[in-house]
Amino acid sequence: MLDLVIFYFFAILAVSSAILVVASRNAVHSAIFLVASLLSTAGIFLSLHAEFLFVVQVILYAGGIMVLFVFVIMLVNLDVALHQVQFNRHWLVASLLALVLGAEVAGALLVSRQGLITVVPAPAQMLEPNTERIASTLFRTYMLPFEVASILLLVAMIGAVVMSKKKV
Amino acid sequence: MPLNNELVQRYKARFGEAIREAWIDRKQAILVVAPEQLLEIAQFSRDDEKFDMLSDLTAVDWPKREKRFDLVLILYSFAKNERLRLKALLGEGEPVTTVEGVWPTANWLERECYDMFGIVFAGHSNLKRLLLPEEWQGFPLRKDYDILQQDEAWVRENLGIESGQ
Amino acid sequence: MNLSAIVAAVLAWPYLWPLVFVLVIVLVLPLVAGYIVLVERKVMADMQVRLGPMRVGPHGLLQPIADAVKLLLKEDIIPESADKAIFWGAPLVSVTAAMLALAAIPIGPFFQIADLNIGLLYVLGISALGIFGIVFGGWASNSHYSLLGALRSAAQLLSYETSAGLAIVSALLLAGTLSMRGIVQVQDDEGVWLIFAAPIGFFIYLVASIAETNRAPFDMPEAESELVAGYMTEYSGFRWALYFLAEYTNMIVVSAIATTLFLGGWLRPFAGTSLFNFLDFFPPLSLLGVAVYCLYRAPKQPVAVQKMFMVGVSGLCAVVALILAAPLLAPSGSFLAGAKDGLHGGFWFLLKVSTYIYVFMWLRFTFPRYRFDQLMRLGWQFLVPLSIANVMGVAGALVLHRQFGWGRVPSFGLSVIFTLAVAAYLLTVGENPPHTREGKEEEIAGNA
Amino acid sequence: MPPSDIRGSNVETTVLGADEIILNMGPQHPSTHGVLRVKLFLDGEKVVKSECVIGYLHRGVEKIAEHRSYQQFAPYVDRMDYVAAVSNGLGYCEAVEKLMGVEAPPRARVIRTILTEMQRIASHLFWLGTHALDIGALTPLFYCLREREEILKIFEKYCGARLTTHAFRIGGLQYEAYDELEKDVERFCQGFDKRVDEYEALLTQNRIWVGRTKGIGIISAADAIAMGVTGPVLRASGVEWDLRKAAPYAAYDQYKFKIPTEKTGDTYDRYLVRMEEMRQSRLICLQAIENIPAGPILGKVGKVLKPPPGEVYHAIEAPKGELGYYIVSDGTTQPYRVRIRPPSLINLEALDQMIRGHLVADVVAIIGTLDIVLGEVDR
Repeated sequence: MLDLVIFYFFAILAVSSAILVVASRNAVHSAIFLVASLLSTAGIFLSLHAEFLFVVQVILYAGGIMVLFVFVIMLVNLDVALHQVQFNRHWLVASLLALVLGAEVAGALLVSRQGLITVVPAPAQMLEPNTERIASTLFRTYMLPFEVASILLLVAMIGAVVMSKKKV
Repeated sequence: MPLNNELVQRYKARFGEAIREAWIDRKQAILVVAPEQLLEIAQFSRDDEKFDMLSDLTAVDWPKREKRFDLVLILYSFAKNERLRLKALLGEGEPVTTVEGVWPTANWLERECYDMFGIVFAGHSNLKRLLLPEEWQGFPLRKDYDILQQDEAWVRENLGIESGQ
Repeated sequence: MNLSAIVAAVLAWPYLWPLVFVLVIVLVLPLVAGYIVLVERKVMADMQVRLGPMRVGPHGLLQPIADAVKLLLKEDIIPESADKAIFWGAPLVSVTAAMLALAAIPIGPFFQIADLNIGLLYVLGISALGIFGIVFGGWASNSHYSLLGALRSAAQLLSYETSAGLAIVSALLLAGTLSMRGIVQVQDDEGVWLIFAAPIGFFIYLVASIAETNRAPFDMPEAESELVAGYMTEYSGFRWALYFLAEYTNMIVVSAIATTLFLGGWLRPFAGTSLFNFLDFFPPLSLLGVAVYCLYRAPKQPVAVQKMFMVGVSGLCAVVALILAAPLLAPSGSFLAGAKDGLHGGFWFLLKVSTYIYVFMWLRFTFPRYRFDQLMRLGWQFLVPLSIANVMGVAGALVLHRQFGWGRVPSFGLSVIFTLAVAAYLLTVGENPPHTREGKEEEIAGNA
Repeated sequence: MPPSDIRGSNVETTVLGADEIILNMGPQHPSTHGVLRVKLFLDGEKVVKSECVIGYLHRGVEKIAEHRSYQQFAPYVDRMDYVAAVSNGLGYCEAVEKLMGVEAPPRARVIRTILTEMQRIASHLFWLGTHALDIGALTPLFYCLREREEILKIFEKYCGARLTTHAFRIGGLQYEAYDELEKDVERFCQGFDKRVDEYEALLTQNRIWVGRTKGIGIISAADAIAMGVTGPVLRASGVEWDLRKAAPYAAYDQYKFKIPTEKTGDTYDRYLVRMEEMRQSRLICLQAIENIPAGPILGKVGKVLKPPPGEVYHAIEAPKGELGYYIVSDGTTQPYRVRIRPPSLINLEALDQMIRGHLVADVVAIIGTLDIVLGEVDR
């Protein structure tokens, strides 16, 4: 019961702030709603006993990436957006597409009602020390792809630094 | 007490008539020079006579004289540990060439002179008032400027009071 | 249902103690922050041959309360052109983030709101959210000073979080757990505080934590000779006080992290050695000392109210001393004797945290302020490489100790020497020459 | 919020193509040491050029002089460099003495020397405290003021005033030294050596202090001379020139002391020079109190001063640099013209050259290191 309440609380918060991200005119307000959305998602992770994911979500997305976002937004003059028409003439097409997508999701839910619940929740004791599990999965089972991915990220980072530098 | 030592000799040899007078007052040497040649004399003083520092540049107002201003340059030589005072007599509104190029410090000192006496320095890079507001009328250190006198119009306009006194 | 059953049910309720602790922290923390300010002013005054606050209460002991009342009664000015909602909420974000971080910190073996198995990461993540309070507050003020201060502050926080995180990693390698309680437990079992295994990690964390809390010599965001008061410029009254509270709570949080990770948390010095058991008498005796001193000073106070106040303080100290002494005097095996760890753990923990905060203050009154570019250079070009080297050194020491069976002293000594060598290299070779004027000649020529 | 104003130092401004920003520092600003206004033309956080706007404290001292008698004007000079009033008074009194052709008796000259050197220490202490405070070190200010207080107490005992002392009279001294003057000065000097060591322990080797001051605001010896810069600022650039040695006045020719110099002429060197100057001043005081000659304290000057017509320029080494008085007499009881050469004004003129290419944070440090007093700049 409590779990359900918590879930719906976070879910409604996440979805509504996600909508507000798109809908608000002020870029800084959008950023704030994005943070709220990310944090509510983190809350959902926590209610699923995925502590590590929760912390990663908070540290990386909310604490790291969003701060950089906010930095950029504050440094660049975005007042222009305040005076623009928010919904342009494509809104009809867009809403049609959204309707189609919604219908698809609803259909899938209805049709495969059984199939969706095949994922059995893991027993509570399995969930306890999941940080160690993630570590051992990453560093034992998938060591090579993990390292390759990190090297890729490093390359991208150095590339970004080099490109943003005026003179090399 | 007139002065005619080697230093004055050298100046006279170089500039002749432009060195109008030389005397010594309380053991301090004073040369009166022609204002039109002031720049050359300043250059010579710095380069050949090693008066490499301009201690001060100021003026004295003698309103009863034909040429009312004394422009006074107080020079100092580090090499010789000596001071020399150059004087140039200027009439009202008579411009004098700036010595800013010789001693950069003259920039502000000449501005102050302009500010207080209204002496115009030709060729000065930024001849604005230094201490008083730029719009101020009148030159306070002239003798005919009363000690209680102020630019009442400026005071009224900028300070919002009837009078500064 | 009778009374005892209700009591039993309440006592059995799992959220009881956490709720009590939450209440204690939320209620006591503002007071504590206020008194830290007082202590800071007193310490500053002492170092600067002055007296500090002396007017309100004996030796200014009631100053924080007067300050709080003043701040509460002050007008809450919101600038005309500010973004009102964000301006309102931003200080709350800062305070909430700082206070939430306290939830996972064990103040003694029993006094902990929640022992998360990812406790440390939680503390780091939540306290990092405090940046938003600063950035949004600075932006919402709609003032250049505030915005610049906020951006500087955020840039500084992000930069130093890197090295602080890496310093923490070195401690985590040694502890092998993310649970705050577990980390202290490891130090208890091993019989040595982690500061001795990774001293340089502790040093890096010390520097980084000062920078993270925006305190001198890294108090760039509020360098009053340049930016007035940084992101707080437009704030007044209670909202300003909230930022202040957040700042001091953050100080407590970083001190608590450092204490837990490196200084053995709630452990007594030489906790495992029975030879040093006499140290158990230190907590009650020291407080008794304070009580006696207050009593001795009481007659010298000029006003009767102050005399009574002094006696009250003395009595309070004596009562706490008695509580701390009770477990030692009670027969072993009794309930009271069992409470020893909890009571004394709290004492030792708070003592260590206070010492750490004292070091903060000491540094603040000793050093001049860094320039912003120097601060960034120190962070990225010295501390980050050094902390990476430190992690490598500690990892190497662990390999030597665990795989090759070296003793503790040689393996960790080697790692310290390695890290020190890296530090020396960074200081001598890697450091840029001091800020020089580039292109000075052309500029002057161009402007002449 | 215009984006051009809000860039950190690490952002390449030219890439963003922003224009020059003009930042107004002062006249109400905690680190301009008075009502100085500096217009900074910035490229990012870097200063491209600057312009000083001064005169907010102009009181027309030179004009007042023409309407007062020689003695009446003496207290006015105390109000120029109010941090070093004794030095101002000494310069003025000696200039008038030179104009009249009288000399102060030996006893007066020695006591003048002692008080002026104490004043130099006090002025440098005040400079050190505020300069350190500008750079963010809170504590030295209080230590410095503690010692300065001792000096001010000596002044107070001597002449009744602490700040604007008006300690000397034309022709000598107004007051006989009080009985314990030597003892007080000696007590101060004995302890002061260790105190300077203390300040140095706080700052000289401090990495942050060195980082904030070394290489900041360099002015070369040639530039300094061309700009007419004098005093500790000039000596820090490597010119060993001190009017106390170059043209001894008061009783300085009787005492041994060194002229501290440094080489690069940056903020750090100016700091070192002033610290050493305090030590040297202490030595001068110690030498002077050993043998204060007996005798009169006032030379042969009448009640009404009427210097013969003529003019004189007399300069002394004030704590800030060459403090000169150019006095023209027309033979009456009032000076015809008094021109004061204020060291602060002319040192301040070099500010523009010193801050070009530096960051805004350094401007604060450089203004502090020039040791200007706006009362003297504006007169």
